[in-house]
Amino acid sequence: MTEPLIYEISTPGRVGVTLPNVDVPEAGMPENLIRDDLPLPELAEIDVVRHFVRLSQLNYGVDTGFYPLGSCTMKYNPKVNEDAARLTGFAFAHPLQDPEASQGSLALMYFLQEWLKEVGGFKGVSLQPAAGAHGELTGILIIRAYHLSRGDAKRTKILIPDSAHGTNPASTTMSGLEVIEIPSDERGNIDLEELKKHCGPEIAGLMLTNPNTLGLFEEQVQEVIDLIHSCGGLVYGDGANMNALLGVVRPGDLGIDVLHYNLHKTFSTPHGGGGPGSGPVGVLDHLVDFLPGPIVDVLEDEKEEQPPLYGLICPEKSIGRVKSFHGHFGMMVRAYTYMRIQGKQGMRAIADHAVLNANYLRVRLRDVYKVPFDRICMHEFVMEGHWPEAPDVHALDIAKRLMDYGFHPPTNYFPLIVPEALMIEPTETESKATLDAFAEALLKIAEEAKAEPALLQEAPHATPIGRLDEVRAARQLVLCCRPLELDSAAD
Amino acid sequence: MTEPLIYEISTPGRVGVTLPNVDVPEAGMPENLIRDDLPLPELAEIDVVRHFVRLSQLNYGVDTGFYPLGSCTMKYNPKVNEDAARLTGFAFAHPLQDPEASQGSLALMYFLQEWLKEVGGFKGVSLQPAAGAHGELTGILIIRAYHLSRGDAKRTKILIPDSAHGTNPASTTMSGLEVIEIPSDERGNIDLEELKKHCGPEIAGLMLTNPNTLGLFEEQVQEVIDLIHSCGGLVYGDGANMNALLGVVRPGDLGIDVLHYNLHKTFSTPHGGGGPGSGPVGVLDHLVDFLPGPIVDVLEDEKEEQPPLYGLICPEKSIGRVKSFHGHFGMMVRAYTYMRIQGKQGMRAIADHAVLNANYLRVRLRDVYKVPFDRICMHEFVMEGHWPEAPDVHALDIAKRLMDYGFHPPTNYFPLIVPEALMIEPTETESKATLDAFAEALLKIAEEAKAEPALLQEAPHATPIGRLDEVRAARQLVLCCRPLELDSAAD
Amino acid sequence: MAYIPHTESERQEMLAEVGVKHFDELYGAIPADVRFPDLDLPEAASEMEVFAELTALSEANLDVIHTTNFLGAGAYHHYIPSVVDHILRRNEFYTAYTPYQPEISQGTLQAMFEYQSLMCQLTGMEVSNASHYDGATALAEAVILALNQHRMKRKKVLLSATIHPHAREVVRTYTQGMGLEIKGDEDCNVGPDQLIDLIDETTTLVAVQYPDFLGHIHDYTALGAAAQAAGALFCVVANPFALGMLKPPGEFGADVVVGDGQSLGIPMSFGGPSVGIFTTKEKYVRKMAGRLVGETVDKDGKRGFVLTLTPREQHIRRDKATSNICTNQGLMALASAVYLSVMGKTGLRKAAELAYHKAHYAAERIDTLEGFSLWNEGAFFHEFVISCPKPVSEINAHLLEYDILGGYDLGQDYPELKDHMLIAVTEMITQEEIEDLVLALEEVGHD
Amino acid sequence: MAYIPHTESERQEMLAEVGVKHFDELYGAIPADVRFPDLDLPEAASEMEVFAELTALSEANLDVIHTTNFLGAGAYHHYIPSVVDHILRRNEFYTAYTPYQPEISQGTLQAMFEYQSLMCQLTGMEVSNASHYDGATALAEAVILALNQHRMKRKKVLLSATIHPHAREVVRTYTQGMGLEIKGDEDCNVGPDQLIDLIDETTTLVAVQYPDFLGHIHDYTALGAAAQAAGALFCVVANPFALGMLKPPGEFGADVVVGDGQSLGIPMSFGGPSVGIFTTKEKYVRKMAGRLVGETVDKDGKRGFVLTLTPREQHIRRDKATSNICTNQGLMALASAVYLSVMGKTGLRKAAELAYHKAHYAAERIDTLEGFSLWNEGAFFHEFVISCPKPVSEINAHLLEYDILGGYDLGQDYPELKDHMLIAVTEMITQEEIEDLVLALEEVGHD
Ligand SMILES: Cc1ncc(COP(=O)(O)O)c(C=O)c1O
Ligand SMILES: Cc1ncc(COP(=O)(O)O)c(C=O)c1O
Repeated sequence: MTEPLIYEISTPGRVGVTLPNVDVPEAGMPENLIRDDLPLPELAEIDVVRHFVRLSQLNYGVDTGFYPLGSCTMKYNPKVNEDAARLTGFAFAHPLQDPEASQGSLALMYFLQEWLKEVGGFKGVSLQPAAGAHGELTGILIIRAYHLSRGDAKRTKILIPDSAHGTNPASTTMSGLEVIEIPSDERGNIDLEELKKHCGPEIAGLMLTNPNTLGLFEEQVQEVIDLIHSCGGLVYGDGANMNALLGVVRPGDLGIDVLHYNLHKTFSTPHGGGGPGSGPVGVLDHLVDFLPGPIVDVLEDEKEEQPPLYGLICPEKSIGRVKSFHGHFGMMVRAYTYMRIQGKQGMRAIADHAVLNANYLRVRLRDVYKVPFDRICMHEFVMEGHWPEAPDVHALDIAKRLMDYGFHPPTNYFPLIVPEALMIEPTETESKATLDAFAEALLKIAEEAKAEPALLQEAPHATPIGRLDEVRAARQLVLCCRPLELDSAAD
Repeated sequence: MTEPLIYEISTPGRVGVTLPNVDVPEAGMPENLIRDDLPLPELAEIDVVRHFVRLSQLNYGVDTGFYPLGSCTMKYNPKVNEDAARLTGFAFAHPLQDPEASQGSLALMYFLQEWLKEVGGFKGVSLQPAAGAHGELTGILIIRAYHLSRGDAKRTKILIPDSAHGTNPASTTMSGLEVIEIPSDERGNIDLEELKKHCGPEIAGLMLTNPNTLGLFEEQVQEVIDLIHSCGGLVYGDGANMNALLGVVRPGDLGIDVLHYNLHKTFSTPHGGGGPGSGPVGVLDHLVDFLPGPIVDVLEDEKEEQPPLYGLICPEKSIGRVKSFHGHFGMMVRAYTYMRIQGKQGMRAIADHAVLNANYLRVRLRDVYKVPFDRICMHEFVMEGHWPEAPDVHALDIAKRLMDYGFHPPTNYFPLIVPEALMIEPTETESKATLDAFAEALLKIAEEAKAEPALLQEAPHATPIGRLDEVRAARQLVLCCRPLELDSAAD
Repeated sequence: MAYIPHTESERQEMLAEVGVKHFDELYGAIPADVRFPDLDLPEAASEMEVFAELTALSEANLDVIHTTNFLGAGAYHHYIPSVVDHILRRNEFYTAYTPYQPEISQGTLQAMFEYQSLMCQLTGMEVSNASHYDGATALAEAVILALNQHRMKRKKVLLSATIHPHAREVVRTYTQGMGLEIKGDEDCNVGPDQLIDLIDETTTLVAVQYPDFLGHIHDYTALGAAAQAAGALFCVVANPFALGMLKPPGEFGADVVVGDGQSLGIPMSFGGPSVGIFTTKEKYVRKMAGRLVGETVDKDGKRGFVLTLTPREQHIRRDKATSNICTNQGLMALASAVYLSVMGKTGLRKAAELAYHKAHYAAERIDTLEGFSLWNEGAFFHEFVISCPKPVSEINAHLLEYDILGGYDLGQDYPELKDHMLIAVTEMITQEEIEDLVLALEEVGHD
Repeated sequence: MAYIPHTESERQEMLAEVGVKHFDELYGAIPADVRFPDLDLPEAASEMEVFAELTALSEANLDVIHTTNFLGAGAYHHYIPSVVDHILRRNEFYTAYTPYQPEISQGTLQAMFEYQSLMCQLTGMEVSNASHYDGATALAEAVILALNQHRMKRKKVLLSATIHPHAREVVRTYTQGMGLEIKGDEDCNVGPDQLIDLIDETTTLVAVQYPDFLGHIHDYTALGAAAQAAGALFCVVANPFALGMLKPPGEFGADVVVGDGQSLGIPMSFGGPSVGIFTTKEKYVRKMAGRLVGETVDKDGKRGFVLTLTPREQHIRRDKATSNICTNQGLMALASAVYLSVMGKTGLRKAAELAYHKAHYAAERIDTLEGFSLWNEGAFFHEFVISCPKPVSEINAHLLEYDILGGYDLGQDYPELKDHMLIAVTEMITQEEIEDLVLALEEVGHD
């Protein structure tokens, strides 16, 4: 059963909330600025609840089942995070209230900054960016500002490997710099020779995803970084894959100058069906002054019995704020809760089990699915969803068929450098039992692909709706429901 | 897909929570009193969440759709009720903490008592009973104690109409009194002549459900009550159907001596898949001293700026407590919230719309379904789920077929006095659109019954599981999973 | 009008369809003199206003989050893993009715089946019902089961004095019309051995609490055997949290185990709702009150769950039913099931052990204080009694100045225990908090 | 280890399957000298301990539930109907990723489609994206859209000074590498008419706020027409809550409407997350940044929803994308959709009117006080400026003694408005609270 649109269940005159009566004399209104119609739907509370409850049931989330979406780190979102973020003192604090009246929030942000610095090996962190891509833009702007501050205005190019996430080049363009793409070599690493060709005085920096989007740790990472540094460039780290590195290696120790974290991947804040995320940026010493402000600092040290006084400061040569207020504080609370529970011991354990799970699946599947770079991977790996014996079956078909087995499909067709890519990231929160069941399903599907390809091509069969016509959606654009013109489609 | 049992997804050694370490010296343990094995399942938090989320999706609730379960008043459960009950000061108050430190809870209980008295027309209310049946037992014990207190020891019989809910006779038996069943007349009222025959010095009282379980208001209610009173008996009101009477008539004004409310019906507290409920009991003046204690009272009156001081008292000749502590306080918070929002104006509106909705459905269906007592009903009505033209289709089949249309079935085979009963209670929170859709479905099903009876007999078709073998369940009793003997049924 | 979806035009249309002009006409059957009373209730208010009011009311209470709580006596502040409430908030669970229609109620049914299983495991018994109202009413139902088992021919019930006073009172309330002789709770010093002496061939049930109300844990094997030797049923009122480490009553040969499940993942909520546990032996299952979920298959052989043995219940058997219970504590049973699932084998034991060690440490520390002494002899679990140099209420008033919620004043229920305080220590208490309590008590001693 | 399900034996089995003996062997590719740093982080702790710590931290904050709040300036304490959070807590919504797989994401997709529809209705525009990070970044994206629309040939952006200072700053941060000329916000007294004078043929976008940062509501028809006459795009930064009663920017001919959705059912949460609204005309849809949900059908013709026009986005177009945005504010957009659905046509208007009337009452009352005067001339919505006899920080310190959270100190952003306070009054404020504020301010005046 499909669910009608909220406008289709609207009835003129129906009321969803009651509000208090006006308890002050009514003021006159500027008639020319008052709207006539307010074309919002009209529903009772019960209608709204049923509608969205039913809609939710058409969705698949981590709490419904395994969600091995590569590059997205769909780990379990601890329930206590949700409770913490909803504590009255957090959820109902005004961002502009006096810092002295906000010591709880500021202390939390301060510790989160400190912990992120510690796991990343950085000297400064700004919590302001709203998501990974936002962190990228912030980081590239920092790199740009750094060069400019040194009078080095000709550094306008950013090198980006071809395996990078699309946000990397897009962020670079937004920052006003120019993208140069670098190919990967046959082991999935950055092609060092190619890289060398480009190094020079116009290079502002390199954007490095490490582990890269093949799930592989750059084997010549030190050479790559040294190369960039030696030509005067800086290295940006795309920290989307930090889950593999916690307690294993600190990007700052590798010489990465600036990196964004994804609290909504590595630090367990929920993805929310597409956000909100949080993309703090960490930097080495020479970039601290360029961070977007405000940043939390200790204004007065702790004195016996007296806790320290926290306050907001703006770095000297800051690129400026990238967002209103202080960033996604609600996400910070969740990440803080998670890091505090995991603690020192937990960090390495997260990486270890994330890497173990990915390798376990790789090994279980590699005889049947081609794994183009088949060596020990980090937190994820990429395999090909295609066989010569089943030429009309594609990665997409496998993805859709997995739904019939009760699993969320892996990322597909990314990274672009692997044909028919299926990018699998199990995360550390999944048990062997789940991985085994998933592997069995994929092995079964591989058989089906050869024996009964239509089963895959017409998949999914067991979902609330079948394969959707994406071409039609883009051709006959219907992007919002216009309640008045609608003929009652509600049945 | 069926969900495995929690034991079937258990893995030895898996851990769901971490707990703090012991921070005190460990004490010795009495070895003979320490258990060897603790055969609980072993799961990670993620397993537990997924398991119960998936289970929940196999359920139908008011928040999923229309739930016209007669006699159960499945009205919408306002979400704010849930928030209120979870406020820290309520959810984390200890029942035995000093009343002076519990003024918030006591004030709430006090007002709830007052409001229930007001809508019921009673002089005293005890909030202690846990559910409707518990209220019945309480009420009958009060009636018994009343007679005994007057030295009237021979009143050992309770009259109960044949249309009464099964809890009425069961509660009576539990109280140590004896049940005499009274038939209904051809208009669905208590048969007055029969009643008269039984009145006498052995009668402790009558249990009256009004509106009765046919959804009809007793047309001779005053005669019935007078009759009982005149023979020295008392009248117990089963208030399960109070929803129809709010602001319309107060049972106490009719002369009903004692009545239980169902907060989980009339006052919108959720049914929770079978509880918890709350069944406060209201009484007229002469019974106030017999109520179970403790009851909240004002110990010191309000003085300028000072709120009144509330405390707990125990009525003089109390039958004794029927439950630990003060009853289901969490349910009281929800009911208070609801009554406070509805207020004076809301009460009558609830009854009006509940009655309107029932009559609307009755009128829409009566040409196709036989309504044996077809006159203006109160909040619900009973029709027959059977046609001579479709002799092999029964009420149960109609009920099951309704599931395929996305509705929860009505109560069936109750009250017992109507053959193939379908008892429909829409409640006031349902809109005309929902009622119309439901009526359409029932009319469609009536056609199907005649044209294609198997469609009904094999229904439901669209549910997670088909019709279940209840006979087998009762014959081959499997009432708990014995993890050790289980052969892995998890697939 | 809150929660009523009707628009004015729908109202008119529907009234017309029903054949009346005005709501008033729907109520012709109601005596005119009492129709449409003018209710003295507050004016209707918005959710916004009411929630603010309720927030203020709730904050007029002391709560155990903002105090250090040593009060137990039947309601305990244990840790509730966050997941529990997240599951209870699933709309499909909490807005459903009793699962009369199994095809669309498998969620509730399977969860209840799991609850039953978990309760059997925890108590060491064979069958469990799907819950009673609370521990006290479950005990009353155990008495009724025994009476029925003996066809009302045995009328003596032995209740240990160290069963929770509320539970004993509820048994008396429930059975006031049955002509029973209830004995054994005259003096809190009557131990299991003395109870044995009271058993005779008119005894229908012997009930004790474990750990008992004063914290003690006893080996009830001999008592159970003596009861059964006399043909009586043996019932243990257990704290299920303690069963995380203690020998289950099943191993004492209990015929019935009852208890209050509040300590399994349910907030105290000023006393309710909680859940009443009731487990027994298979041979009593048809005499047992309350709902039961059983396993079966659907028409395609798929496993599923249904309410079973319903003929015992009131809606079929009416006055012959084993009990009148209908609505039970479904959602709270679910809470316990989620709690036990996530705590699991090691978690529950560890939590119980934490409480045990901390309680013993606290007892030992307090016992060294001048004027205070540990009253308990023998083993106890996480509650213990201290004799105090002053009335308990005075001491508690003092403790409250330090945001400490002191123990229960036993003099209320046991005159022989005047100036004795029952202290509960759960896994939520830290050593530091124990030291704070000790310091504060020390001050009282010195006053 | 929290949230890691592996048992020791599974760990060993899996390591063996992978062909290594120990975790360390998995990291051969990592430079040995920096491998396995010893992290200086707190010890792991239990949920129980950490939640207690967080509760204490949260209570070290002042919150608007326990104070009377007149602070706005871009973040507002509005009523959030209880249903909103109940829906956000649905696990299937909040634990899902961006709906790349439509067959199992119809919940998110349809809700986003509804969000888009609601935003179009509210702002009076033709298309909406599925959200930006917040109002400030949405404005920056509007600038980029305009730049792209003019193929980077026009480089002048006019920002009214009464756009939120944070939003103006974010535009400058975003565009620092683009060589723009950003003008118009030098002085808060530059009104719409003066802005018209600044428009020329190099102007790519003209942006104003509505109601503006100082509370004013202006008719922007003439400004919009002037901008468009010069070939520039006209952008309105709107408070969507105010659009419950105010003429929608679409009626001023806006090309783009952006705004922060926090006022639509999202708690302030110390500043985030909220949701950035972005609506525009159909003709700009291919230039618009961010995700878009469109309607389509499945293979059986059943209606369904998918992400559409994805080629605009970074994962396809990479450096040619309209923006880099990937993760957006999905769940917060859902919150707004639920909020608007339950507030509905009449509810939102009524709430907006309540705020309007209360704000005007408060302004009038304060204006009568000695030393204080209402600075605004002309119409305002629910915020207004008062000139004060003392520094705003001093006044606020005084108000806090009465648990009143005073207004925003405008001197921070506008030197010309030293000792001016921006006061916000929402529907949450009662007359009584306004009187309390007036009394407290009066005292300040008399000091
Ligand atoms: C490797 C990589 N980089 C960057 C991003 C962008 O992060 P966000 O979606 O939080 O903007 C992603 C997100 O999928 C990613 O996988
Ligand atoms: C008429 C009637 N009386 C009594 C009861 C018993 O109420 P409870 O289930 O709360 O014990 C019910 C419950 O369905 C009922 O419908």
